[in-house]
Amino acid sequence: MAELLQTTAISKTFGGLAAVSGVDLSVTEGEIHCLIGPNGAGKSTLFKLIIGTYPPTAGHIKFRGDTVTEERPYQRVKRGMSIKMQTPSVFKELPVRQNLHIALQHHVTKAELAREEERLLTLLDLAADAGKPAGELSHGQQQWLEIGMALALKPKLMLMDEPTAGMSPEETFRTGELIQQLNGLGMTILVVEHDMAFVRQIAQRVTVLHFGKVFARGSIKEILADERVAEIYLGKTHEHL
Amino acid sequence: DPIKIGLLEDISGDLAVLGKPKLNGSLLAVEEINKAGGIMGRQIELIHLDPQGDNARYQEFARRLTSKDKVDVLIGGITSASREAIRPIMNRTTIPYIYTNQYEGGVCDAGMISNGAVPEQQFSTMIPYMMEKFGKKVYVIAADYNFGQISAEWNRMIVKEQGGTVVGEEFIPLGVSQFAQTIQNIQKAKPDWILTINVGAAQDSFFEQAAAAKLNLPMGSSIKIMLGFEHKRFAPPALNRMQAVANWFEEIDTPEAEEFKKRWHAKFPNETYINDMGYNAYNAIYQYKMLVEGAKSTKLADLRKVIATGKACINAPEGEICIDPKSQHTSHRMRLIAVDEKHAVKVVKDYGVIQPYWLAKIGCDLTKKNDKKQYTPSDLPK
Amino acid sequence: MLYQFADVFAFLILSAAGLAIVFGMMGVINMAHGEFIMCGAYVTVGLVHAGFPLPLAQLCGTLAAGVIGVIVEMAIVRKFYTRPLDSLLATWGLSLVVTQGMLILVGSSVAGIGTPPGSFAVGDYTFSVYRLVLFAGALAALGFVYLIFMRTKFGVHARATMQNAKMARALGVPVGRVYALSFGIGAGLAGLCGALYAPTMTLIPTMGATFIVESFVTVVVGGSNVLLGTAPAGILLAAVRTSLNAWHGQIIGQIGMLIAVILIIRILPEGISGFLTRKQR
Amino acid sequence: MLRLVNGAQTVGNGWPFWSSFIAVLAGALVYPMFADSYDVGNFAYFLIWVFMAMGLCLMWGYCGMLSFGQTFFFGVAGYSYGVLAIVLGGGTMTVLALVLAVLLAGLSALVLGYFMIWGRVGGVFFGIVTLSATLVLAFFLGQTAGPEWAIGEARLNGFNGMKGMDPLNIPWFEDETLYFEGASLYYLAIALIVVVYLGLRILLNSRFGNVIVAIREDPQRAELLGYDVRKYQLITFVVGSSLAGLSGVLYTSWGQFITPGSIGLPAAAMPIVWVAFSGRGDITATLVGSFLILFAFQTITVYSQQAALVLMGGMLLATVMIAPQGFVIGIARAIGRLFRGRGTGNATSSHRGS
Amino acid sequence: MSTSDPVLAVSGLWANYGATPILQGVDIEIGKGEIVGLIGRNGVGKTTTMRCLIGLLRATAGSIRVLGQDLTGQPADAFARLGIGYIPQGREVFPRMTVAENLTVGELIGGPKGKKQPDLVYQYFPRLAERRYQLAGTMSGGEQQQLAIGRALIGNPALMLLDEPSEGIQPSIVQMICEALKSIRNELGTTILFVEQNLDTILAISERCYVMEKGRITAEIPPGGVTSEAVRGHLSI
Ligand SMILES: Nc1ncnc2c1ncn2[C@@H]1O[C@H](COP(=O)(O)OP(=O)(O)OP(=O)(O)O)[C@@H](O)[C@H]1O
Ligand SMILES: Nc1ncnc2c1ncn2[C@@H]1O[C@H](COP(=O)(O)OP(=O)(O)OP(=O)(O)O)[C@@H](O)[C@H]1O
Ligand SMILES: [Mg+2]
Ligand SMILES: [Mg+2]
Repeated sequence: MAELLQTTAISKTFGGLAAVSGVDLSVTEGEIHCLIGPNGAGKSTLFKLIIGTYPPTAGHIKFRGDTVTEERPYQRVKRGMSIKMQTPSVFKELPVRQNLHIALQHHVTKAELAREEERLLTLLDLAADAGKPAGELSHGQQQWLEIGMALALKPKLMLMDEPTAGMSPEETFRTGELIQQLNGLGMTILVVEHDMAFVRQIAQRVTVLHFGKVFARGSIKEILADERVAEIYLGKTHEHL
Repeated sequence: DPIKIGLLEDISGDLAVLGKPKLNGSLLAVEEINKAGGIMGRQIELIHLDPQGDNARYQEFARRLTSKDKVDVLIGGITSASREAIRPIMNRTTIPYIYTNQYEGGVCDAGMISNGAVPEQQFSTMIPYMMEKFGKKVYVIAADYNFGQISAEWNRMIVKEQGGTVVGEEFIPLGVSQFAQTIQNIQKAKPDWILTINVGAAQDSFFEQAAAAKLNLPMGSSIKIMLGFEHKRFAPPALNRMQAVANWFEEIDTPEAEEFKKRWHAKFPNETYINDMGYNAYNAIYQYKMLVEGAKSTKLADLRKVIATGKACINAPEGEICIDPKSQHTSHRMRLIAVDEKHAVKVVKDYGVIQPYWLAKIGCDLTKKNDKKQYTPSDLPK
Repeated sequence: MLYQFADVFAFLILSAAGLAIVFGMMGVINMAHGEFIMCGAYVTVGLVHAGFPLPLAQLCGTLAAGVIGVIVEMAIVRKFYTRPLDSLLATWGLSLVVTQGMLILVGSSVAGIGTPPGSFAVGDYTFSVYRLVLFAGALAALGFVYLIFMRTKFGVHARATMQNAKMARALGVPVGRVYALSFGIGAGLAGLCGALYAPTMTLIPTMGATFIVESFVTVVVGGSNVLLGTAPAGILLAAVRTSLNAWHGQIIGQIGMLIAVILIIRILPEGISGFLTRKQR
Repeated sequence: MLRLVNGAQTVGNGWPFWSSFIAVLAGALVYPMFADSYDVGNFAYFLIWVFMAMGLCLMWGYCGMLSFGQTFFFGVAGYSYGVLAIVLGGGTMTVLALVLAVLLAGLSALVLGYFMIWGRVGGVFFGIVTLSATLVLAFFLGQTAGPEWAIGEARLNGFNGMKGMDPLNIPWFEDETLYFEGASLYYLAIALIVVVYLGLRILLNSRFGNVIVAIREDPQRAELLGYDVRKYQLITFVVGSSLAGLSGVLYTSWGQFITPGSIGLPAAAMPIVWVAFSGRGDITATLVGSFLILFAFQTITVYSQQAALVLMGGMLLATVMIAPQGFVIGIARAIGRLFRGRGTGNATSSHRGS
Repeated sequence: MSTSDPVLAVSGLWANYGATPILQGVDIEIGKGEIVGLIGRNGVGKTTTMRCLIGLLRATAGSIRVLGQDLTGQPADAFARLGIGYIPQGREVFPRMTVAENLTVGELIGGPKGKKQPDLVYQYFPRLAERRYQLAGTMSGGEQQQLAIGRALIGNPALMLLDEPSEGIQPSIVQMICEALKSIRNELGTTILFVEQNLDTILAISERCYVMEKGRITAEIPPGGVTSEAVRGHLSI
């Protein structure tokens, strides 16, 4: 299968701190790829490099065969990327429905807009709060809304930074199912998560980041069995999962 | 029915310092005239609006007074800009407009009567005196707008005629209050005296700062002392060695002036100083009265017939003043005053009556043609 | 030249110091900043006329502005921390009321008190000693702000409050008092500016307006971290202005300074402190 | 049509609003028949300023760019109109002067906007840069008193201001000329207001409007939804600033006079005051509010002498403290609560109905 | 486990944002040294409850007693000075202040006389000691969470309120935090109320749980009953 996304020796330093250094990551079209690693390993920074909110210190990024390193975020989004950020960033003063509307109006025809909106609202379980300013949603609801906005773009590649943070086990599971369903429809998904149950549920491939570098790669089984990963990241109690 | 006088004077904002005495002068004159039976038996109704120093408001209110209140005459305006804002509006009416400030001169407009002093009355007297007394090298600090720039032009012209040199000219933006650099520049240029035509409260800080830096040069001005009464506002000796030529200043002590001052202070006991703007504003209403009574009409055309006789004169506190038919500006008795280190003011020289001759000399003749323009020494009629 | 630079620097810093706290740190767009300056100046002059020695009168002027600042904070500004743009309107309204109120109550102008004597000569030039006092005052104000906000617990609490008032409160910071005091300090510094400049300037109710552009410009060019940015901003702008003043007079100095502001912000979109912190890391 | 002008971005949708809109418009159209000609002219004068306020509302209220530069473009267009009207010889050419002057304002907004937005100047920095540019223009024009500062016959004339341009006019029946003054200016202003107001509503309730509101809330998020934020910001800036230019032309034509005083500091702050005071969140509020506040300020100034500024200041202070969303929206909400009406003043419930 | 004098006693608590009521009569009682979980689906009002308990949101009805003192209607700083440490959802560290300065602010908890324990914080969270002079805003999510806990811990609070402490934290640190919380309780007798979604965390430390639904406490899982099945049972639907 084709490489959808490929970073080559991508690096980002903040002053003296190398948040991401020389990461080669490739995401194959159609897969669900999980990125895990300790806090501060550089996962979110890597996401921001991929989507373009940070310019890289070195290295380059290819998306669907084209080099996009120099492109601005909106251009990458137009090429088919979409991101859900770690801390929910929704349009706080705008109603929930309008938040979705703004994401949808890109490519959905006027006639379908309303229907699409309703569909997403139901999917996100936000129909009752559709008229509320997004800033008045609870934390978890804002997470959902942001996922919805990212989905509304119908991306080729979906970047999700901790999508299940603040969700109950039940909802986490549902999110997993949703992701698999989207994947089934052809969407490639790159997820950062700390919830191992969730990662086990969805991951087809896993990359572990540590101190800004790739620390390990492999299937979820291999990673969970890797003692080095357990030491830096998983801790001990996870064996029972 | 009363005669309506529209008055536009700033009593708010930056220029309130000047506008307040102008309002007072008008109020005093109206009160006196009304007590004495009005103009041709008609009482005066003074309608004053406060444009707050805003040119757009000047325009709004000039329109309001002329078309809503239907005043018979419009008086007022402080800065040249406010005068220029008013003039186009007045030009489309047949209502006379009286401008009551000393100014940079040159307005040749049949709709406007000016009763303040103009450069030929102030600069042509003061500058030669200064050059003779203190020396031929002059440094100019002037506010950076039309008044300052045109006044500086006058200075250049007169200094050249007298064989002197302008060793430095500095234009200061309005609102600037810091002068350390200027003071240093002056010291570098080594002038014999300084022409100070800086304007506004902020720029007046120059005097204090120059005194603190021991600049101690003679100064000449067309607007200091009689207008902004800086000698009363600043602690001595900031205004030491300042000279100015004026038609009015409060220290003038002729019997008529004393009489006038007594009436003024009786009505406005809290005012620090009667400045020449307030004084001119007072005269303006008497001049208007004289014109109306001479014409037996309030129409501009009729009033101008009176002016055309060349005998449109009143006895003002300074002496007799007359309106010149060609330029519609007013003749004045000019005196040169000097300030000492205790800020006492004394008259150094009396020039007698000086006509506003310059406009006529360069070809403005309102009895023949209405130019509606403002001329300057470098911008003469074609 | 150095003297001129010090002079312009003092003017920029003194007029900006109070605003650096009120606007730069607290986020209140204080259009009444000039009126606090005016307040300091009037109190100083009034007390000198009443027979106080100048330094004491200046101290009182500073304190008076500070106290009024605290009152204004509690009565008005307090409501606007969550909507800083409205603070612009409120303080502008306040400024109108105060300037015009002063005009009506106190009259259009107050007699000056004269600059403390003393001058020194360098070559052909004579300078007023008092200008050096102003420069020292500017340095002292900078030092004071830095010490208060970086080296005291109050400073830490104040900065915490300004970054996230709710959270600070939840950790036990008496947010109301901290706000009032910080605003008071800002107003007091504005008062200090007025008090120091009072002897050298004409006092009119609208005198605050001559400071306002300079102060906002200096604070903004300094950037979001005012403790870091204000001094270099003052230095930079003073250098530009002084050299242009000397080169071609005050108009060019003024226009040039504003153009410099535009260019600096264009090159350093987060202001000088943004640039410095980025460098640091 | 109604579908275009209605939407989430504007308060006042549905028939109660539109019928009162029609009623107010009709009232405005017949007003000159009953009123003193001075009052008509005076109202026209207030309307002149409203464009500038609506432009700022678009930029600030909807797109989050607080521009202190409305009077910059006001001045650019005002002076351009003056120069062009004189140089082109007045008469009917004034219409061309109007068009060119507004275009020039738009062009200068394009340049300044490009310079700022592409330089990532945002937030307060945006305000200070626009303010600085405005003051530079005012200072510059202030020192053009000398005769050397002239373009053709047109003298800039420094601080005292530029004069002598013809007012706007068009040929009228039988070789007559219709000068836009008094009542005719009033009708021209009303017509332009209606066009601009409806145009802005359409713009705001379109895709474009949704995007700029999103940019106001969170430009980064908007960019991550695939919108070229800078382009949208630039367009908004150009449109908003051109409206200031339109005000500038009309003002210059009204008084046949313009001075740097209309550009410099107190003037530059005024549009911000009008918009903030009326409620920057909504274009209708700005339209109504600016008109009312101009009217109120003038009336106060006429009738209360020295206390005027105190009263105005007190009024501003009181309003922001009592009605944080601006007085128009505050009052509208209060009325809405009174009637418990469904249509007016409730953006969310009637959101994209029909 | 329950003592006669509860550290926290909430009864009949009602609260709303604007007009919509969110909390509709919440009752909670926690004794000294208990570790109690508050669980429930998204948007049921868990965070709202916590905000009431620290005084950031004023209850419209009901009472809150802490350590025997009635704090209903008091501002948040009064709650904090009485010894409540709050770790909010989303961490809310002061971004443009250093780690050390953030901790300084936390010293206000427990009032001026309360014991301060910076060394203990650095001992529990060595990463904070390493990054003492970094600006808090530039730290990673997990680091910020540690800071938020440390900031509350430093004032030796009698009661800690944690809103989703495990969110965004790597598994090993979640375990570490759980252990830290337990040992804090064991060594200092601190009472802990926490909101949590992460099953492992709930199971790891809570001794009993309140279950919340639509602004009410609808069930309570008693001590000993906190099992995976019980929690799952309450959270689905
Ligand atoms: N803007 C910034 N300036 C300075 N340092 C930064 C900045 N952003 C991130 N860092 C540092 O870079 C490192 C990586 O941060 P990043 O947010 O990418 O971590 P992460 O892997 O997403 O962690 P977490 O799982 O906690 O979210 C951290 O040590 C962080 O402190
Ligand atoms: N600031 C606010 N204004 C208005 N409504 C709000 C506000 N914050 C929360 N709400 C509403 O209150 C309800 C409860 O919110 P709360 O944050 O307490 O939920 P929660 O249980 O903590 O959820 P989560 O697990 O998602 O964090 C939600 O329906 C939410 O929409
Ligand atoms: Mg992260
Ligand atoms: Mg919550």
